[in-house]
This record gives sequence, C-alpha cells and structure tokens, in this order.
Amino acid sequence: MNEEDVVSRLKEAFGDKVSEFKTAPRRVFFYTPPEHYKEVVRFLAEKLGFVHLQAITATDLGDEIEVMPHLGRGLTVSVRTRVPKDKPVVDSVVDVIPGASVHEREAHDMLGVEFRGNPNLTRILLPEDWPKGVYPLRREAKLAPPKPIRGGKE
Amino acid sequence: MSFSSSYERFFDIPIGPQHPALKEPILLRLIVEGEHVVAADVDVSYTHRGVERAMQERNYIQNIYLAERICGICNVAHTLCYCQNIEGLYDVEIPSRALYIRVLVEELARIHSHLLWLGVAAHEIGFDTLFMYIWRDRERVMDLIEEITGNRVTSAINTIGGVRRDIKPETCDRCLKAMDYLEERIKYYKKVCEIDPTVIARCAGVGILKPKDAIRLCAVGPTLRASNIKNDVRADDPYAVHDEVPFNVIVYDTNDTLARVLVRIDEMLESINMVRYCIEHMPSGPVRVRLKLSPPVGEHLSRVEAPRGELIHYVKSNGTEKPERYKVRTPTFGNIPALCEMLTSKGDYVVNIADVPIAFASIDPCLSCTARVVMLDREKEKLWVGSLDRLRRWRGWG
Amino acid sequence: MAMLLEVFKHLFKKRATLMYPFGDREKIPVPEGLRGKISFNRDLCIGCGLCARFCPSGAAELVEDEKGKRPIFHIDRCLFCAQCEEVCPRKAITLTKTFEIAGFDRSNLVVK
Amino acid sequence: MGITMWSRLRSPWLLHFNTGGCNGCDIEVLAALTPRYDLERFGCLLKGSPRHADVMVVTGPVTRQVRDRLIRVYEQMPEPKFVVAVGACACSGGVFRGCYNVYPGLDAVLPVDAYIPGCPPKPEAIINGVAALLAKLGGKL
Repeated sequence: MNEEDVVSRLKEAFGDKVSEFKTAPRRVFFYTPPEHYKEVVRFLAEKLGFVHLQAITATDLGDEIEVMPHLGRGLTVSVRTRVPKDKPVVDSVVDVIPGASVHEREAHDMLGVEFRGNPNLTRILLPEDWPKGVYPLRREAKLAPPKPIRGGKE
Repeated sequence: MSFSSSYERFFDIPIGPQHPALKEPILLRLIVEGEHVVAADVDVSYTHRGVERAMQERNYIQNIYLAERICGICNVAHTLCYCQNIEGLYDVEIPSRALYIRVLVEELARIHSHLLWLGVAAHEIGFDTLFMYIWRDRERVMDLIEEITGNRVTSAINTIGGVRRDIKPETCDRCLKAMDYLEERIKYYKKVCEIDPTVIARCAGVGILKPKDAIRLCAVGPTLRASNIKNDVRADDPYAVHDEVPFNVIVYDTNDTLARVLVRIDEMLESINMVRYCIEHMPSGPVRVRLKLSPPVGEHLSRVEAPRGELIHYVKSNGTEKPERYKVRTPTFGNIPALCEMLTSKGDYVVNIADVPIAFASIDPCLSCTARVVMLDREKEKLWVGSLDRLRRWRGWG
Repeated sequence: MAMLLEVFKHLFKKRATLMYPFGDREKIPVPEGLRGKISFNRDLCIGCGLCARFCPSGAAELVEDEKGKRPIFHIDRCLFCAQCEEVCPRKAITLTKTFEIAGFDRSNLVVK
Repeated sequence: MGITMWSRLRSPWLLHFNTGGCNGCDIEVLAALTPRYDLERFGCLLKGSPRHADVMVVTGPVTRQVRDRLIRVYEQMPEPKFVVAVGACACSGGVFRGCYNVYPGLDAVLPVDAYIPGCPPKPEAIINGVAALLAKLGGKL
C-alpha cells in the first residue's frame, strides 16, 4: 500500500470528514475533526492494518491544541485533529491500540489534553509536587529551574 | 483500583531508584506471590529533564548537541534522526560521502551498543567472565569511534547538512582490521551463548513475548524481531544510504531472552559487513553543505533504527531559528508495555523473581531516553498495575 | 564452562590493561583530533560573539576587557563539542588534546 | 597519618549514583572498571550500598524527582565521605542548564569535593580525578 492508496481509501470511506492531505515519501498527514478522530483511527488500525502507534504529538498552536498520532511501521500516517485550548477534550484510542495509553498520558501531562475514555489518565512524568494547571509545553507556561538548596554558585 | 484491597495476598517489592543492580535511577515495582511475579510496574520519571521544552528555546545548531544528550549510548542515532529531520525541512541534497560516513558511524555505534548490552546481560545472569571479555573487546570499537569523531561516546559527527569530519584513509584501514578481529570474537561469543549451560539455563524460556502481543503493545527493535516479526526501519523506511548498503533483517522465533541475545549478536555481524561495505564503496567528494540557520516553515517526521529500535523525531518549524515544536519518541518507551507483559506470570508461563533482572535487561532499557518525556507513575493509591489489568481485559484474556 | 579454554589461553597473552597513570604515561593512545580542553588566543579574537551564540550549554560567556569584548570559557559547563571552534571566524579557539582537567573548585575551571 | 586514613586512601570504595543523566558518563565509569582501565588496581571497589562507600561518584544532572533520594543516600554514607561530580551535567548542569526540572549542578544540592569535567570524560580522566582527590586528601594529613 502506498501513499496514494491510503489517501484514496480514506477519501472513499470518510468523504469530506478528512481533509488537508499532505504527502511526502512514506508519509501521509491529514486532518479530521475531533468528533470523527476515533472513527478514523479505528478504520486505519482495523481496516488498513496500521496497528503500530509510533507516538502522539501534541502541539500548542495558540488558541488550539493539535493532537496527532503517528501510525504505521513502513508508511507513517499522521492523523491530525485540533481541539480548543480552554476545553481540550478528545476521544481516547486506547481500546483500539492498547499501546496508546502511555502516549496519551504523556500528552495529558505535558499539555493538559483530556482523553475521554482513557481509564488511567494520571501524572506520569512530572514531579509529584508539580503545581496543578501548569503544563510545560504550553506557550504561556513560565518555567524556571529549581532553586539551589545549598550555597552552590548561581 | 486500590492496591491494598485487590492484592492482599501479594507482596510489593520496590527495587530502586538507587540499587546496585541498576545503573540508572528507576523504580521497578514487582507484585509477587511467593516466588512468582504477578504484576510489574516501572517508574522512570526520575530522569525527566524537560528536553522537549528546552529544544523549543534553543536554536537549531544548539539543538544538535541537546539531541545528542537525550541518550549517551544511542547518541549517533539521535543526531542522525535530528539532522535528517531538519534537512527534510530544507529539501536539500546531502553529499553521498556524508551519508556513507553517517551510516558507518551509526553501525559502529550499533556494534558498541550491542556489545555493551551483551556484557551487561552477561553480568545480569552472573557470568562476569563473559562481561569482562566482551567489554575488553568493545574497547576496539570505542577506539575507532574516538579516532573518527574525537570522543569515545558522544560523537558529535552529524550536523545539519552533512558530517563534521571526513574520514582518513588510514582510519579506514584500521577500521577494517578491527572489524576482522571483532568478527572473530563475536562469532566466538555467539558460540558461547549457544552452548554454554549458564546462558541457556538463565535465558531460554525467560521473558516470553508472543508475536501477537508484541504487535498489540507496539514493541520495537530487537525485542520485536526476537518475536519473529520482520521489521526494521532501515529496511521498511530506508534513510541515508540504507537502500544501497545490503543487509539482512534478523529474526528469531523462540520469543524469549535467548532469542533477543542471538538477534543482537547476529545484528552485530550484519553491522560488521555494512561497515566493510561502506568503507569499500565510499564515494569521494564533499562531506557537508552549508545551510541557512533558519529553515523554511513546515513540518517533518524522521525515523531511524537506533540500536534499541525505532526512533522517531517530529519537528514543526515556524521560519525562525528555533523550532516551534520538537517531539521525540524513543525506542525504550515503545517497549515498556511489552516489558510489563514479559514480567507477568500467566497460565503455564511463570516469572520468578530471579528472572526479573535478565528479562528486564532483555529489552535493553535506556531510561535516559525514555524518561525525557514519559512514564508510568503511581499516584497515591492508583497503580499502573490497575491499568495493566484493564489492558489485559481489552486483549481478551485474564 | 565453554569459556574455560579461553581463560587459560589468556594467561599467556599480552595484558589488556593500560597502566595509566603509572609508568608508560606517554604511551596512552590519544588519537589525532581528540576534543579536549579549549585553548583561546586573545590576540586573534575580534569579539564577534558567535561562540557564545552557538554554544549549546552556555559555556562561552561574553565579557568586556581592556581590548573590548571577548569570551571566557567555563570548562565545567563545556561539552567539548567543538562547535565554537567551527564557528570562530578567526580560528582563535582550538580544542587541544588535554583531557586531565579535574579540579577541586569550579571557579578555577575557566579558560581565559 | 593514622592507619585508618592510610587504609582508606589505599582502598577507597566507590558508590555510583546516576541522578538522571544520559548514560554517557555511566558507561565511562563502568568502562573504568573493566580490563582496559581496571580501576581495581588502586583498591577501588564499586559498592552497591551507601553504608560501605567512602566516595560517591555522581553522574548526570540532578532532577527534581531524584534530589531527595540523592540527599538520603548521601546521608547514609559514613563519615568521612567525599563526593566526585563526573561530567558536565553533574558539575554545572551542562547542556541541561536552565531546564525546568534540573538543578544547576550537583553543588546546588550537596557539597562536592572534586569536579571532573568532560562530556563524557575519558575513563583516564575519571581515574585521574579520583587519584587527584586521594592525593589531595593524603597531602592534607
């Protein structure tokens, strides 16, 4: 299956629910609205065989947060969806791809994205005493290194 | 799920974060019933340093060295992936001599990493003689890397637009000589691992990961290939000159730790042949093109087969000299769910506490990579084992 | 067991250990192009500040002296990546082969 | 020099603590123990327990999570104890200086007796640093 096949299969199955197609050698990027996101991932995993989840990239775009899982082993298909920053909720794909759990927790920890349906969405990598509501990869986060606890220099 | 209510019969053994058997700060929590491990939980958040945020605050040149220090052992793979990624934004042709040097150094680093792992694995099963011999031979590779790049570990050879140092003809000769020596030694170690009763008793049948589970849990690298799944980024998604350099993807079908040992040994032999091929077929010409500091607006996803498996970097640029978003997914992270699976007894398959170190080491965990972004943590009463139970339910057993 | 023969054979081979730091100190193989301690030539420096701009760890710091701007190098922060050597337009910065640079006080670990 | 101190200097036992580094320094510390460099020539032993150790060899930048564990391990070591910071990250934070989860150097958390810069330092440099520390302690007495 090459890039064109993936694009045509997606267009055939979802019509105008998928858009913004962008292809490069062995890479496909496209957009789908958050309400169809899970459906599209399920189609990719179960019908087209993209069962391997490489990563979930979450990006702060200013007003919106972009959530983008990268699927596949040879060919990489990236499903892009955007959710508003004040209410960043998106469906979890953890029941389609069990390996997604930790990726979703990471995005939750770093950018505060809520994955509806992920049963274990807890803090995974920041310290336990990290202040609530501060997400290190959001643009507005003001972060400083910790203060020295003894008289080291600087 | 509350820990105390559901696991009353069980003991909880925490190992780490500072422990003689561990070289890195990690908290390994085992839920045991008698001698048998019934659930495992890994917390590696101790090495979270905030690399992704730091990458957004530095320019593209500084980020090469930051990417290099995500992981010291697979630093060549990280810089290679980073540089490919940024070059993808420029859409520029890299001189083929540079690509050959990249592959050469990458394969040398793979040999060094696998030898290191083999030594550590021998140490984990209590076979320190093998550990010492392997680490003695590993110094030959370290000398080569030092000679080519200027440092034993962090190579700093890849840069945006090519490589920073050319390789000298006399280094090539020494490299070929060292490859002959290493090939003989590695074949010897393969024989040892195949016939030595200590290795077989400790590795065969330990840490089983079935092919079905390996796919479902998104395992990568040698862990996946030891479960009889032919998958290698170098073959599936060739980068640099991997479409020209011939090599075989090694698979073994016994799914256990011994298979992972043998996969890595055979991969080293393949790497030796690739190094030889690179030296013999290296074209002449420049090794670097100069590029502007600020790449054009765009995004790019780059994949590299690091010694531990598939490595993914994603960049989004906004036309300034700093990236807008830089995302790294390291191979050990992909293997952690598979590790928890290996360490869980079920049915006839039993994991003893004594098997934990080697089963844990068999994925070649490199936590400094992993915890840069991630990990499983315990929050008060909520345990990862709880969600592992759920994972099991989704897969339809247990 | 499989290694017993190998172990005996090694009784009669050359030793693998380098006797550093005793005796054959000069024989330590330091390859050409090792990235060691920075050396800085003040006379060549024009104070452009490129080293400080590209230093990944902030080891090069720009300061003023009687002849104008110049960098000082904090060896305790240095990554020995040679990026400063690469960007320096006047070749004022070179990386030497010195690697024995342990110190007891951070304020001494500075190259001026 | 008392006999206790004499023996301590002839056989310092090391404790290796990785505070969250990139593994580069760790494999060099480990390489210093293997046949090529063989740190055990000096009577050095790598110990697992802090209660047996005289010298703590710290590699890596100190992260927020690991700080309390590091202090606790340090407090468990018997007096007199010495701390050696190996690598740029332990000396000053190195490339991670300014990251939100990283302390600016080991001496922001613990008193440090010797610094071995390098990223990572060669095993020879580590041996040199430990030997220099022991020589300094021997000279003081």
